[in-house]
Amino acid sequence: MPFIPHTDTDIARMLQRAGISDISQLFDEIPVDLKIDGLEAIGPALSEAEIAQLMQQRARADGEPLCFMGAGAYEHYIPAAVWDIATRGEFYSAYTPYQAEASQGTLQVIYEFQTMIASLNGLDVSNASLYDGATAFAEACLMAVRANRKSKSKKILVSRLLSPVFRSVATTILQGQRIELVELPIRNGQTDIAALKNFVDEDFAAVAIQNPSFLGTLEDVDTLTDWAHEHGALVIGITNPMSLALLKAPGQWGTAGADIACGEGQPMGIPLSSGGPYVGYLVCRKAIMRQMPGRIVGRTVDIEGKPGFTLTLQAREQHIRRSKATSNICTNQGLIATAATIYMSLMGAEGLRQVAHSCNANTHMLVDALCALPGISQPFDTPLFHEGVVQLDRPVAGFLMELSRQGILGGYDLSADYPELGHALLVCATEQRSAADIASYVAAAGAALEVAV
Amino acid sequence: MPFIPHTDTDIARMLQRAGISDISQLFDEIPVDLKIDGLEAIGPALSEAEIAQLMQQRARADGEPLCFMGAGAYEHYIPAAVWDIATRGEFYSAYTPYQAEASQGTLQVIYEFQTMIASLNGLDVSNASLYDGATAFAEACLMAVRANRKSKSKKILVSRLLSPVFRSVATTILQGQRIELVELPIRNGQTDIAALKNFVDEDFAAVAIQNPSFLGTLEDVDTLTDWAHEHGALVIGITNPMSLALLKAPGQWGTAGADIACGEGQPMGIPLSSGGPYVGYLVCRKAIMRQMPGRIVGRTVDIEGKPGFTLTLQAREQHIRRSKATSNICTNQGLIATAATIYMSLMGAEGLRQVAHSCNANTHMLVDALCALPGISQPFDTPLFHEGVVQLDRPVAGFLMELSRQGILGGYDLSADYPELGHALLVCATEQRSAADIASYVAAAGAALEVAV
Amino acid sequence: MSEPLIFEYQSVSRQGFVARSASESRLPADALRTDEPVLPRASELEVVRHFTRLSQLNFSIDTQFYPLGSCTMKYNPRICNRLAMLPQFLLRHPLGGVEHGQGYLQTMFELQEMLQVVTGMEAVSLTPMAGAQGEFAGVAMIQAYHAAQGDTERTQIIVPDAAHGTNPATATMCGCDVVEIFTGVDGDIDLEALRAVVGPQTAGIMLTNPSTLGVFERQIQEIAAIVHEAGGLLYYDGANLNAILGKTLPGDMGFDVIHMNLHKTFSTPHGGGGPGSGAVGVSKRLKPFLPVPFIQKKGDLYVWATEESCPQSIGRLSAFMGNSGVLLRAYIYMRMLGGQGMERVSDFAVLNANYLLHALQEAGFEIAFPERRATHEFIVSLKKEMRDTGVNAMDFAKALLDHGFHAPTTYFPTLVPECLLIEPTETESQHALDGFVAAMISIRKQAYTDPDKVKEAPLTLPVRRLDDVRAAKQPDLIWQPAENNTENTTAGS
Amino acid sequence: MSEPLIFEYQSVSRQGFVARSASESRLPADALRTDEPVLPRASELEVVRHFTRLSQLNFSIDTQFYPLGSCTMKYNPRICNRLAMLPQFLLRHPLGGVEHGQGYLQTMFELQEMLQVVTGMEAVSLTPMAGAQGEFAGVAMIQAYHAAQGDTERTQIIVPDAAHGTNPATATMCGCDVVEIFTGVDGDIDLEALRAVVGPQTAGIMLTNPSTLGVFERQIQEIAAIVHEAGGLLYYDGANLNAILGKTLPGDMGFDVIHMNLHKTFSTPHGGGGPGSGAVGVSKRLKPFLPVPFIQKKGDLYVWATEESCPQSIGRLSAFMGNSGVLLRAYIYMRMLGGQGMERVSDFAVLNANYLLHALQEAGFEIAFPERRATHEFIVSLKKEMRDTGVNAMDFAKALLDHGFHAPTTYFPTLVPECLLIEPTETESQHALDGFVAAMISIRKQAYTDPDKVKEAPLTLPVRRLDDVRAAKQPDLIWQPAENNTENTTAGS
Ligand SMILES: Cc1ncc(COP(=O)(O)O)c(C=O)c1O
Ligand SMILES: Cc1ncc(COP(=O)(O)O)c(C=O)c1O
Repeated sequence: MPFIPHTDTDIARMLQRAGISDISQLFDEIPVDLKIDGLEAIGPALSEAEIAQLMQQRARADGEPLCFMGAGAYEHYIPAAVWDIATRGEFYSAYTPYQAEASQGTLQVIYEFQTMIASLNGLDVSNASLYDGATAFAEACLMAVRANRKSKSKKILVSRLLSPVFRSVATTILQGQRIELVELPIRNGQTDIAALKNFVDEDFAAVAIQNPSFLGTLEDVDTLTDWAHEHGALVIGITNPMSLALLKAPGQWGTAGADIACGEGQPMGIPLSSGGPYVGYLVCRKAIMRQMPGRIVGRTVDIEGKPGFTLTLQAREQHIRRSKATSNICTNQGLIATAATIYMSLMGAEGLRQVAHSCNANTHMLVDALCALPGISQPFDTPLFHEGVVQLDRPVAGFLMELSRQGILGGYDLSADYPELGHALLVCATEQRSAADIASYVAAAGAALEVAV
Repeated sequence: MPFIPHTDTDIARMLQRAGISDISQLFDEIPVDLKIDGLEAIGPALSEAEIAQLMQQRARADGEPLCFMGAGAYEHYIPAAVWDIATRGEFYSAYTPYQAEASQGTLQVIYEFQTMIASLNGLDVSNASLYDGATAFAEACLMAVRANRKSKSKKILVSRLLSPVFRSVATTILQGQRIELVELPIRNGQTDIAALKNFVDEDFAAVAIQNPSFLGTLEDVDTLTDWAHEHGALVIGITNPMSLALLKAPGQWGTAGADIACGEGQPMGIPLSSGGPYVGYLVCRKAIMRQMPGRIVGRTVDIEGKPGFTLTLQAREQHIRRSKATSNICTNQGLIATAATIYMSLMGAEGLRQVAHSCNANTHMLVDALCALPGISQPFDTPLFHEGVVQLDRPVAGFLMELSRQGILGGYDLSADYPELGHALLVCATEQRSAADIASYVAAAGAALEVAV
Repeated sequence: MSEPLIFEYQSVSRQGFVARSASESRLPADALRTDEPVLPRASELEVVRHFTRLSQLNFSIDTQFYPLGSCTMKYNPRICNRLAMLPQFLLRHPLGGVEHGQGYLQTMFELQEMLQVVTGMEAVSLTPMAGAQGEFAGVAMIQAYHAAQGDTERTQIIVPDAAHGTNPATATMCGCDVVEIFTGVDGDIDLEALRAVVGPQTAGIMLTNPSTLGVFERQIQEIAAIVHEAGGLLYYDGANLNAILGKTLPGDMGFDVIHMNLHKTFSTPHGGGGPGSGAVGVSKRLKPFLPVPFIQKKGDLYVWATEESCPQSIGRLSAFMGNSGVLLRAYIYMRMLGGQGMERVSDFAVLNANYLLHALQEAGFEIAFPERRATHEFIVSLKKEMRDTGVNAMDFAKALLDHGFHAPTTYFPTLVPECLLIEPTETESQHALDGFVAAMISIRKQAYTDPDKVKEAPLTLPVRRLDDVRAAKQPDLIWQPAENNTENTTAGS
Repeated sequence: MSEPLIFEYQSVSRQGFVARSASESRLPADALRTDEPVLPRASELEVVRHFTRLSQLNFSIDTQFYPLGSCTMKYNPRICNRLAMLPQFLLRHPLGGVEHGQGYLQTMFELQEMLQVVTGMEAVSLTPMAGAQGEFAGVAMIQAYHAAQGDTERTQIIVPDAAHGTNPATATMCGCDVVEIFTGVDGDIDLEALRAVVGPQTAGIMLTNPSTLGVFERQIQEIAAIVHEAGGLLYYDGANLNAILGKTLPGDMGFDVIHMNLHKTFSTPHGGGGPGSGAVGVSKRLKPFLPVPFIQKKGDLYVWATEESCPQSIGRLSAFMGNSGVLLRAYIYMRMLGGQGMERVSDFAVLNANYLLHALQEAGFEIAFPERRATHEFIVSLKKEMRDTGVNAMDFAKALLDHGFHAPTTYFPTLVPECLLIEPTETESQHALDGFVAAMISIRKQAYTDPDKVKEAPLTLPVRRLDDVRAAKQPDLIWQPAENNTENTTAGS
């Protein structure tokens, strides 16, 4: 058995000291009729060599298709240093930094994470991470309801262009507290500003805007932000940190800026890995920080006046406030935040800009080339950031299946979430896709379209 | 440019301080006609993402054949912890531990390495590593010539069953000092004990015996050792550390034991990686340790009496003794010794025994199954350790090529090194080869043999 | 040793990692940001050095004994990380479709099945991303169940005083009211108190068994009967599964829903605060409500179960399917243990706890529930030491750091004064436990001879005790550039 | 912090990693060992913890500035390690044949070609496993060349006094006699002295340029002429290539053979003592003697050149082809630099050295060759400080450790008294250099005010100064069990 250090001599000595003769006695407080006979159904132990062989087989079965899928998770290049360092035992196998003096490494990293994420979003305060972008949005809604002093509303006005899964997760999480998401319609690939007039008489705790939108389009964030503030609602900005290397930060939206921003930190050095672990972030203005859920690290001094870091503002948290906490979150995504911090440190502002530019250029190249094929067109020409929608002359599913046979992951089929867009497909080419990769896609797409519908 | 931190401001400040206006001035002592115009032929820089892609391509081009090749390098399972820890920056990016106080980590590891290697070989003292097994053998010969007080001979009597490349490397290295290897013939897969009588009147500095031999057979080490000692020669044992989990250690050979042992440490957690970096080891009796080449770590105390580790007996080394040193070796295989130490620590004696047993059983299974095929036979039935010779009814090269087409690395063709063995092939199945792997080999071999010669 | 902030470096950050030329942007000018975000300007070496040095400032399992009660800080096998990071796993897009994921999906399916076996539940969903989210899923399922029965008055969740903070917080987050009940002197729940609070308003009860007091709730069958009779359901907080693996099943105890902290029992790393996994298991009646997605087998193919096939599901809890990488690590670990290995986990987790309890008791420390068997953890109370010397549990905790041990959990559960909740786990040797006992004895000795010295601890760590009051009163939560650091923006070329 | 020896643990070592059942052994009983080798009995956690803790006791590039002269301790990019450890590279058997190695062989072939370009030599063999082995190959080739000419009297190798110890040691190992010549006051070689020693007995001269004095040998062309005219050949010790990459070529200077320390200039890790690579390059006339194997291209195929195709080769230097993994790392690094990146390496290595020299000089430290340009390294002499205060170069070195800097090389080259040979490398920032200067100033200040305190350094490291005399006089080179530790041999089951 691989992980238990006890020798027979140890066991004998320990049993004696514990005053018993047999390990099974240690379980004698379990009622007899609840005892079981072991876990044979789990099967025999595998050696390290055997499990390695098994997992390598499984991994190979998954293949390595050429990925043109974005839709909320992006294949960016991750420098080797990021995970080499993040998986060092001292980061990897530490617990939450409750004993600050023995956790200055993790605490300082998180303080640096908070700084970078807050600054990218142009706001004052960040927490130490939430589970993922979707739950961060749900927490942002809860926080907005708590924080909005002008409104008692439990409604959030949300653009239909906010990621469908973000809306779905928020619905799950908000239902207990009867908070409701009200949908703002779309038009021409953007949130329909004209439709705002239908909501002037309703009271909202917040208006939530994703920029770039789920479809990759840029929103009129200034108008939406100002409208919300005029109507007593807070503004929640949902962002992609990679885009913030180039785009205006939520803190700069409209006249006053958004109040809360959140998003998925995956693009910052986190592998796709089937959807997680990723890292959600939540940032806000200082005025409402005591409504923030989750852990927060602060800088302070020790008894000798030396700077140091510690978990702070814990009176918001479950382990202190229990049923009155701002959230039930406890374990967060510390290690992923650590990796993201290392990634952002390696890239710097200029590095992120280069990647963002390159992704953007690649996606434009792809969209342009696809739309040059007969049977593919562009449904709208709203400016986009690194994802784009194309429209097919046939159902998307079959087309994608055809590409998949050629080892290409062709993008996200929008027809279930946005039937109003017809046979619409969301494509994305990050900096990892070369011109040759894009050409392969276009060639495969051309071939797929030649098959009769 | 990826690895240079200087900003333009830094550069300006630094040039100013160095009293020059331009970096090129720093090279003004190089005669003008020696200056070159850069290194355009090297080509442009690749980004990390690009080099990653390139090397992945190259790696894939090499394939992953099923390996039944031993012949001095063995595919054993390496627990993940070994290289995870060995490549930690503090081990990976440290220099030779010249500043002992700032290198206790490396020094203690090496002390532990010395202990394990010396003990496996049943001798008193080990050095901190040599380049590889072959050069360790060459150094062992040099050392034996220096250490043998009874003999002034510059001849070493070496079994023809010692690895051909070990003999070839030693020949290269010993030629300058005119030390000569004299060959002991073989018989029935073992060193021919009867042939010793032809050498009774010759003077030898040492007799060198590899056990298990290059052909995997076990030698009569006791008789050979005693014969050597009776004739005033030292005994050099060449070992495979994995075999020493089971086999008698050189220190126990014959009546008095070998004087020096050396070998290739690769089986101790070091990947095959095209032949290196591996780790040579050299161990000896205490009486002759001052003839040892290479670094040695010793335990001592600091000025407060606390135990600590330091490089010691440095008066043997090139940086102190220059032209009178025991060897020119400086950089050794420190990191590989570190990995080997971690491997041996994880396995323990029992773990090594299990692996050794398993390899042995697998090779027997393979040899037996192959010899059951028509056209394959066993040239001798000398007991073997984890490698074995089979004889074909046709040239080995064509047979191996056939297997290679089926993704099998079928073993080492002995016909060039040992023409006297006919169409002989050396095969090896380590613990990494399953029964199914072995069956694939046998099936492929059967098919290959059906092709007419 | 201390390390400047990464922002204090002023070098050219690593450039040129994106060699593919980026053509001119088509982004409209008014969409662009005009300020420079506060990101580091450090070379690759500075980044590597900075974070390597920071890592060395941490205690961790890989460097110290870490007996943090309720946290199950056991060895995280390196192979689990290695295999979970195989390139195909890392590169798999979450929306990649089942044709590019049979290896992954089969693994997840088998993990669901193994978790059913170890808990005795009917079905498992892996999607919750930590224990607290598993709790959320559980309470939401309990609510959905009552709602499906048309039973709309059940708004109360009963929670023992010893419960982990996430339990009451979760109930509130779900919109329930929390009703607290107290623990009896023997560490078991007071059945009378329970009977007094159950009723038609009872949605359910949240229990940990063994409880966070480190004892097994012996009357669990009676509790189940009381709650079920009242129409409520039972939630099992599975943080403490390490104590009962292969010994007993929450399903048999009568629980309707359970979450498991895979990052505890199944040894995925805690990463300085996460990620975790709070997979949930349910009894038959809650099966329709399981959060999506989970994995089903259709013929030879592993496929997703989603909202479409599970119309009564409480819905999604994460954008994709939770912390897949954590789930892979748990799967690998479980396969390496096998069934017998799992039994040995609880054998030795419990043996270590009981041995340590006895060793500390012999050394004169007060044990909170001396008449009970310890499970995988137990509580020491330093009430007497505090009264005699003024040295409290916090001081002991800090002094332990100076002895090279991470401190146990302090002041939780709150019902035991000056408590240390100690969980050694099965992967520690007797030698490590003996070292801990020796440190405790030595600290107590110093408490009686030189209490002020103990109150000064830690002395050997990167910082001394930190001013938490100042941290909260003058929050300094992000670094701000002292002045405008634009001087160095251009790179040496 | 200190850490027991791994042998002092007494646990069950990790078992069960070889689940495949081993059938009964067919080994004859008298071949078996009867004693138990002294190997650790530690659990996997104990092993991980032990070596992780040990690693933390080291200084390294990844954690400290490490200006060790003549060692070129620059940043080792993590990606080089990652890619060199791709599974196919690790699994490739050295005898695997060219059909299972085209990727690897192409890479090695291109590395040979790149090394030809950067040195200006005609051909390269990658097989030597470190600088010293490259030197061996070089001198052996020089001998083979003379022998092939029938010129059997050339037994002398000329070596300057500033040479690295491996140079004279190598010459001896090759069976040559070493003739030492002295350095002139300006750091260049004394040409008259050279002329005086060359003759028909001269096999060759071994030079480093820039020399280990940190200055460029300006008369290299005259030296080449003198030696060549005398019938000798010139050997270039390429340890200092970092100073001249893209600026000048050893081939143009007139060298016949060169070794390169890829583990210095090309940034493969030094691993606490190795592995390295001492690839050798040769001029046309030495080409036939290159050590085998090396790689040739035949049509589209990359193949080995071996003894068969190179009958005049000096032979093999390693069982296979040297330290392939190191070579892969060097190749990756070189491709990431590209031609321009290589020029920048020497630009900034030399800029850093000259800046540091001037900063230390301004601070009042004595520079060994103040009239000369520093190359990538330079020498400070602490003669004055030693005379005034008794604090010597060794004391400065130890005190630097307390300031968080690795010490420069001390007492080498031996011709400068109380010297520090300082090589900052190009990957360090101005900030790091300034920190080093500040530390030097502060140590000197303490030397003048409280010299005994400096002599006590280091105070903050895991150990204080060690008793080297005792280490050598009472050698304790392996651990021995105090008594028979058989008590714990059986595993808990
Ligand atoms: C008893 C108990 N319940 C629940 C939790 C919450 O789990 P998580 O931190 O994964 O959200 C914890 C862990 O801290 C716990 O110990
Ligand atoms: C100038 C010089 N020559 C030769 C060597 C020897 O190289 P290696 O240590 O790789 O054998 C070194 C390195 O120590 C050196 O600095």
